[in-house]
Amino acid sequence: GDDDGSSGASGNVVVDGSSTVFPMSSAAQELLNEENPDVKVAVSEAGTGGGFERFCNEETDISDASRPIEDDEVAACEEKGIEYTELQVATDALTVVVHPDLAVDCLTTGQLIQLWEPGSDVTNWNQLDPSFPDQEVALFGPGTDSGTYDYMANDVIGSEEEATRDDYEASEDDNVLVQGVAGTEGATGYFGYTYYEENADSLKALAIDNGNGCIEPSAETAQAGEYTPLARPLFIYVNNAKYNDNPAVAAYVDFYIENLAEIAEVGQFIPLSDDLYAETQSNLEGIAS
Amino acid sequence: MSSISTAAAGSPSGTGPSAAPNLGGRSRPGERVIETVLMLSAMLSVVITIGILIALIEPVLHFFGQVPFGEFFATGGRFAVLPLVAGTLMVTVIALLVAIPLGLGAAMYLSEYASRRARKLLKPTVELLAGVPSVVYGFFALTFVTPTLLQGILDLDVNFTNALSAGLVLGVMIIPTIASLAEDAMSAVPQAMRQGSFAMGANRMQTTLRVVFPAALSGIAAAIVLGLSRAVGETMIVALASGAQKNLSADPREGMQLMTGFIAQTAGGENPVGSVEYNALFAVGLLLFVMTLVINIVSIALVRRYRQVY
Amino acid sequence: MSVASTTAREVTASVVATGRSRDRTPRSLIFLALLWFSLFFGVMVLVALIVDTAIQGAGRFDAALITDYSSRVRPETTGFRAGIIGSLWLMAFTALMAVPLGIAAALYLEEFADKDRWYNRLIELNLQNLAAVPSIIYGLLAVAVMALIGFQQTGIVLGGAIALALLILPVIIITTREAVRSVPQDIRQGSLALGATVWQTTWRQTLPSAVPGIATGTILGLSRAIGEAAPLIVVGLAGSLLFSPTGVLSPITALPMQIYSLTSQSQAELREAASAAIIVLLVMILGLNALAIFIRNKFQRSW
Amino acid sequence: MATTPATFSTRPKDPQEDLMTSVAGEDQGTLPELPPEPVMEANKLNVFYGDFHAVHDVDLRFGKNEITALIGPSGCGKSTVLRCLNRMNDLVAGARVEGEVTYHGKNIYDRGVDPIAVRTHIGMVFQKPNPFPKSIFDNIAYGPRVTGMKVDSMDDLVEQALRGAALWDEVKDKLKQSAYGLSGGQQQRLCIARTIATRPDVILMDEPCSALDPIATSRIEDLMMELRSDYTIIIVTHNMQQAARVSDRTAFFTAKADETTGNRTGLLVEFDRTKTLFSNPSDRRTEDYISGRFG
Amino acid sequence: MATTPATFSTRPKDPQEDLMTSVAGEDQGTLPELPPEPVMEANKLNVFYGDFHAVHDVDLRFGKNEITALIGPSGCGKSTVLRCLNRMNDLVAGARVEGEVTYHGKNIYDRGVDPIAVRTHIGMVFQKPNPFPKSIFDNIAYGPRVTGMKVDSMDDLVEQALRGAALWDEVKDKLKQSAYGLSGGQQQRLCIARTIATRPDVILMDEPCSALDPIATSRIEDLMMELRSDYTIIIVTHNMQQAARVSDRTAFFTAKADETTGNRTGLLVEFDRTKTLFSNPSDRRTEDYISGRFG
Ligand SMILES: Nc1ncnc2c1ncn2[C@@H]1O[C@H](COP(=O)(O)OP(=O)(O)OP(=O)(O)O)[C@@H](O)[C@H]1O
Ligand SMILES: Nc1ncnc2c1ncn2[C@@H]1O[C@H](COP(=O)(O)OP(=O)(O)OP(=O)(O)O)[C@@H](O)[C@H]1O
Ligand SMILES: [Mg+2]
Ligand SMILES: [Mg+2]
Ligand SMILES: O=P([O-])([O-])[O-]
Repeated sequence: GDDDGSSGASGNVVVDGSSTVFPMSSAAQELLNEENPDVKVAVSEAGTGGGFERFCNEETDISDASRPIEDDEVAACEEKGIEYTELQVATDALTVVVHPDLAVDCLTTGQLIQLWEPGSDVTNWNQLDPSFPDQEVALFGPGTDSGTYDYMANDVIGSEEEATRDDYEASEDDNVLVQGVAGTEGATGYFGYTYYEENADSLKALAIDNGNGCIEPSAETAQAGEYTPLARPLFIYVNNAKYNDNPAVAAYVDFYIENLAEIAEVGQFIPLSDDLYAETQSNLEGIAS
Repeated sequence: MSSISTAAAGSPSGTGPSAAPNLGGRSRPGERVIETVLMLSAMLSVVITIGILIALIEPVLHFFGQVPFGEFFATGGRFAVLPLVAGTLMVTVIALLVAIPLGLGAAMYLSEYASRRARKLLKPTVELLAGVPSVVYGFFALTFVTPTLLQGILDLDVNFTNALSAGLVLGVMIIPTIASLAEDAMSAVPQAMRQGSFAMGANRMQTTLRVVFPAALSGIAAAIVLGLSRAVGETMIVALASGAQKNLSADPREGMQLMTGFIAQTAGGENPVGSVEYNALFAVGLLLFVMTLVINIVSIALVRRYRQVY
Repeated sequence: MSVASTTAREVTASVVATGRSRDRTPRSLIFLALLWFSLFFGVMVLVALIVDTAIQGAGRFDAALITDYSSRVRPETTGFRAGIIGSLWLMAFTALMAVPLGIAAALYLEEFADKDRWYNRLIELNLQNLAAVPSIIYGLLAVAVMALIGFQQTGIVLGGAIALALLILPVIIITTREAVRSVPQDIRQGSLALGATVWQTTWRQTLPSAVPGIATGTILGLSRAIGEAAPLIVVGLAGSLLFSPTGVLSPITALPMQIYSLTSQSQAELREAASAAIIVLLVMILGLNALAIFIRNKFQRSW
Repeated sequence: MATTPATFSTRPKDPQEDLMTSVAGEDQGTLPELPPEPVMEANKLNVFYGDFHAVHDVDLRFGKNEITALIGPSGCGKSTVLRCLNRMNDLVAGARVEGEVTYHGKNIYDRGVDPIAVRTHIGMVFQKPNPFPKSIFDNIAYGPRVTGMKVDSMDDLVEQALRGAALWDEVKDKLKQSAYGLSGGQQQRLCIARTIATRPDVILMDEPCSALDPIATSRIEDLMMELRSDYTIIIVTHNMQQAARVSDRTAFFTAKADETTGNRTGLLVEFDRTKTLFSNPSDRRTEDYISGRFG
Repeated sequence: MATTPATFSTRPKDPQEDLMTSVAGEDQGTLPELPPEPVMEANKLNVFYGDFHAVHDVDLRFGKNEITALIGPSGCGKSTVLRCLNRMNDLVAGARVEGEVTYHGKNIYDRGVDPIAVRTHIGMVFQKPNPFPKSIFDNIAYGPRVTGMKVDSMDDLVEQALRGAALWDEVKDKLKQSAYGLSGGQQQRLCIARTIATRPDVILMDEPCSALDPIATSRIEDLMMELRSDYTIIIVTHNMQQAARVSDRTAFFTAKADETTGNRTGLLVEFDRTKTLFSNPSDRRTEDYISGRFG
């Protein structure tokens, strides 16, 4: 990352991928545009999978991702001879929320798994803990094909089927889940931290006890690595050759990483801890060589 | 009288050809070219279909290489399609129950009752409904139909996402397609037909129902099939309002995912391109294609059979 | 002759002046009421929808909404300039591709094709079927078409217009065919008997008479296209752009994509802007419909 | 043609008079000058299409059980007048009727009069055949069904009506087939059958035979003569022989061009007993017209 | 009606013969038995609509500068035969033509013959008026325009054609108005004018006068007589007087019902010089038909 490399550049940059990361990449686009309108950035949101498809087909310069690249995709990129670099840009804290009137404040990781694992028979809160109220559970969650669902299934529950239970009300739109949980007694659901933050007055976030006591979701706890296992990383993938050949791409990526904290804030994600930021910066320097 | 003879004198007299004129030979290259161009345009639709099939079949073969048929045509499981099919049928039937009577009613009013000026104003207003983006309808279903109408006014015990509200709103969305095209078909019925009916002492209702309606049946059927097709192929409303979870149920008050909802979710989602999960999209897409094909074959046969030519 | 037995009715003056119209029998009145309801149901829903949306977007009916590009830094003044201009570009190119092709195909099928040939029946079946293909599939197809004609970059004006044109082509063909079919046979015969060719007859008689129907079909198709987001996402159209297109190969975005994207955001300001943008989209559709009304009224005939 | 009016007047009138005596002539001699018991009357009838004054001040009386013919050159407003008699002009956009038309003494343009009831009593056959796109059977059964006529056997009624219109033999084996498979002439006879089937009181016919061959025409004419004993018939025709053969009274219309605008407004020239009108027209225009026929 | 054929035969034939001598009779005496120089011929013409055999084995010769009338009862296939003569039947779905129709010796159903070229030489006027939804002027100008006729002044051509169809005076001030505002009769005359405007060689007319009043009819008949010196005219008519007045030759068709199926197939009964056919028909069916006219 050279500070002066970005100012005079011009050209086109094409970004596609995760809709989760989209707010950040478009915030980067906007902030860069204020400084250098000659770098023309187009940011799309076809989803992490769709983004990698175009990325490995050389249609895009940068791919946003809410999960690390998978083996199939690695193979596809290799086939085209595309070399890329993974840069973590922020952290998202999946937040488990309940109806504000529900007298539950904290779940252990085990209880969370018991509630959501495939085939779970939990239908009443007091089945999780006799001290919990005698209240029917209403479950809300993202559809099976979102990054959030996959993270819950694979990284939290770690189930063999790579799935959660399936008798819940699903929506692709987190605002719908917010409304569902806020409007149904005994309801619970999970989604990105920012959706909780924006609706904190109508929802209650649960603290999660991963063996070290109940930890509330927050920027601090997530950055500090305390809010486990629900904090997940967000990435951008940069095509090395495009970075080196197209000054506009370099300008955009450099600007992105340089202003990462501000961009994460505008995109409403949790900025990286200093350690992770340093790692991202060094990865960026690796591209140029 | 004199005017006629003048006319005749000044008229083409003598220009009537006497020898055999050339009837053949006159090549009309323009005509041929135009016909060919028009034909190619018509063929384009076939090319599109072939393109779609090619695009679908390769991933589908991959899919069935990894997932057995039985697991696809099952009622439960990760790759089960039957819950999606059931959801699609349920929502489509609800939509048609809303749209056919309301659409045809509106068409009859516009074509047979409304004054010229009223029609000029009302028809475009109804057509405007077709232009409302389906995302908007989806939110309307979620934020108005389910909580206010179904749970509130009608006091139904429906889930937050449910097939009923998706079907109702979908029905509203296709009303204009049916109304507008059916109205066109009914206004095209010759005036002489109505006059004949009125002269027999029929009133407007009888004329509408017994003469105009059957005479326009072919156009009306086309309108309904087009509406049906749009309902089956609609994505956003159902993805939002009907939920994103497979659920094999006969209860429209529950949420259930539809084939198009599944396709949209998978296409926009997380799964790596080429994975089994991603290829399931194409398998569902192909099945949807086959289903609509069957609907259309049947409907065309019916239209052909009952069409009244005038 | 047997008719002698069909005797006339006994008539007095009172028979016609009963004071009760047969257009006002209970049944007729119920029927009329049902028709009214059918018509105004749709209109009522539309009004409810617009009012509901307008209320949600009430805070954002300002100039910035249409003159500014989108912004996350200042979500309360974010604008849809790129989407509005993009949608206008897309409509123009979509219409340019789909309307002539659609009319040409419809004219072939109605005026030239021998309807009993299996391949023409196949085309007919195929068309109706295409209308049912989910719009997202057309996105996938447009990507394939773009690759086929050699364009690496898919998120551009051309790619989006191809997707939308493919999507509305069947609608245009089907409605145009109905319009063409309703032109009376007498007119065609009169023209052909004067030595006009089939094409001359089509161009000078059938087509002008069918203009109102064709306009309806085209507008219905374009109204649908202008609200579509799903296929455009697949084609890779940008969700966020801070510049306007300059040609068919420029990157582009579309209003419904921006709306769809913003409605699922967490910030209330962005969702409010999305609601206001929906009204903008509806106004654009209204403009299209006004055009259709104009065309229809200018050319409407009865025979 | 320039020579023909002269030729005409020298020609013997016999065949025509022969016809009258043999067919319509039975009570022609005793026919009063005006219908004494008019079923329908038009008084100061004026019709406008938008700004265009199509028919001016027409007074007519249609006698019970009589056949009245309306004749005159094309565009003189015969069809327009006829359409006023059962309020079919209500359905023509822009048409406006002034003056009155009475039916059994009641002005059918009064408030409170149901045009539909008017039309069930005053049937109409049109100039261009307009069968419904239904089967032949259903075309006939339509009227009785919509007017709620009590019918013992619809089959019998359909057969009677078709026989009446001289169509039965040609269609008896294809009653269930579409009426559109018939030739123009057959279609028109079907329309006549359809009107007969509803048993109206008055039947209006707008050139009902213009698409029929002579045999069918003469059957229809016979039919009219038979129907006359029960019905009142008003017929527009271009065929003066037909008018002479079948009608008791004839009204002759013509169109007069407005000098400034050139608009041609229709007016009634002469209305009299058919015999008188044809043999001894009192108006010069009538005579010219009648003699012009045999140009 | 049962009594009428008898009545007829006792009636004097004079008026009819009178007509023939005065109008078409000029060369009737010298007319050869068959047209010596046929412009068109139909040989073993058979027409089918799907399975239905509409016309059976028709042989006809149409003489140059002659007017040939096709007469016969409704549904006997007159219109069908006429439509074969300029290949208009090509446009009827399911219609199939067998046999040959020659035009100046050339079979118009041969491969290599362009039906459009056929129709530019053989014009047609239809039974129901079918003006285009255009202005009156454009209706007339349409034919010359589409066939690429070289025209010095379209205005003059339109005026000539309208005068020829006896319509000029009525429409000269509204040439730019829609043809749909005209009355039925005016519309039909417009269609005739439209055909004349393209200056065809042969003109087919399918009951062109069935919607016209006597004055217009007789103008059209005069016009036909005048056109005859340059054109060949073939006319379908129900009006036997018209056939007698205008035509040189007459073909009488009738329909014969198949005993098993009841299908009525049209066939040619008699084809002769008009005078001979009317005064001395050689076939019983012709005589019955002609006499039935005056039933
Ligand atoms: N719907 C209409 N709108 C405007 N003008 C009309 C309409 N119908 C008829 N006219 C005009 O009114 C006049 C009388 O027409 P009408 O049809 O009554 O004449 P007609 O005597 O029946 O003629 P024809 O013998 O040709 O049928 C004509 O000049 C005609 O152009
Ligand atoms: N398009 C068609 N399809 C099927 N049958 C037809 C068609 N046109 C005519 N016919 C049938 O062919 C026969 C001959 O019809 P055509 O119209 O030639 O008779 P026409 O002698 O002209 O009768 P009219 O004097 O009533 O006009 C009739 O029985 C008719 O029903
Ligand atoms: Mg008339
Ligand atoms: Mg005919
Ligand atoms: O769009 P996502 O891949 O982050 O679900």
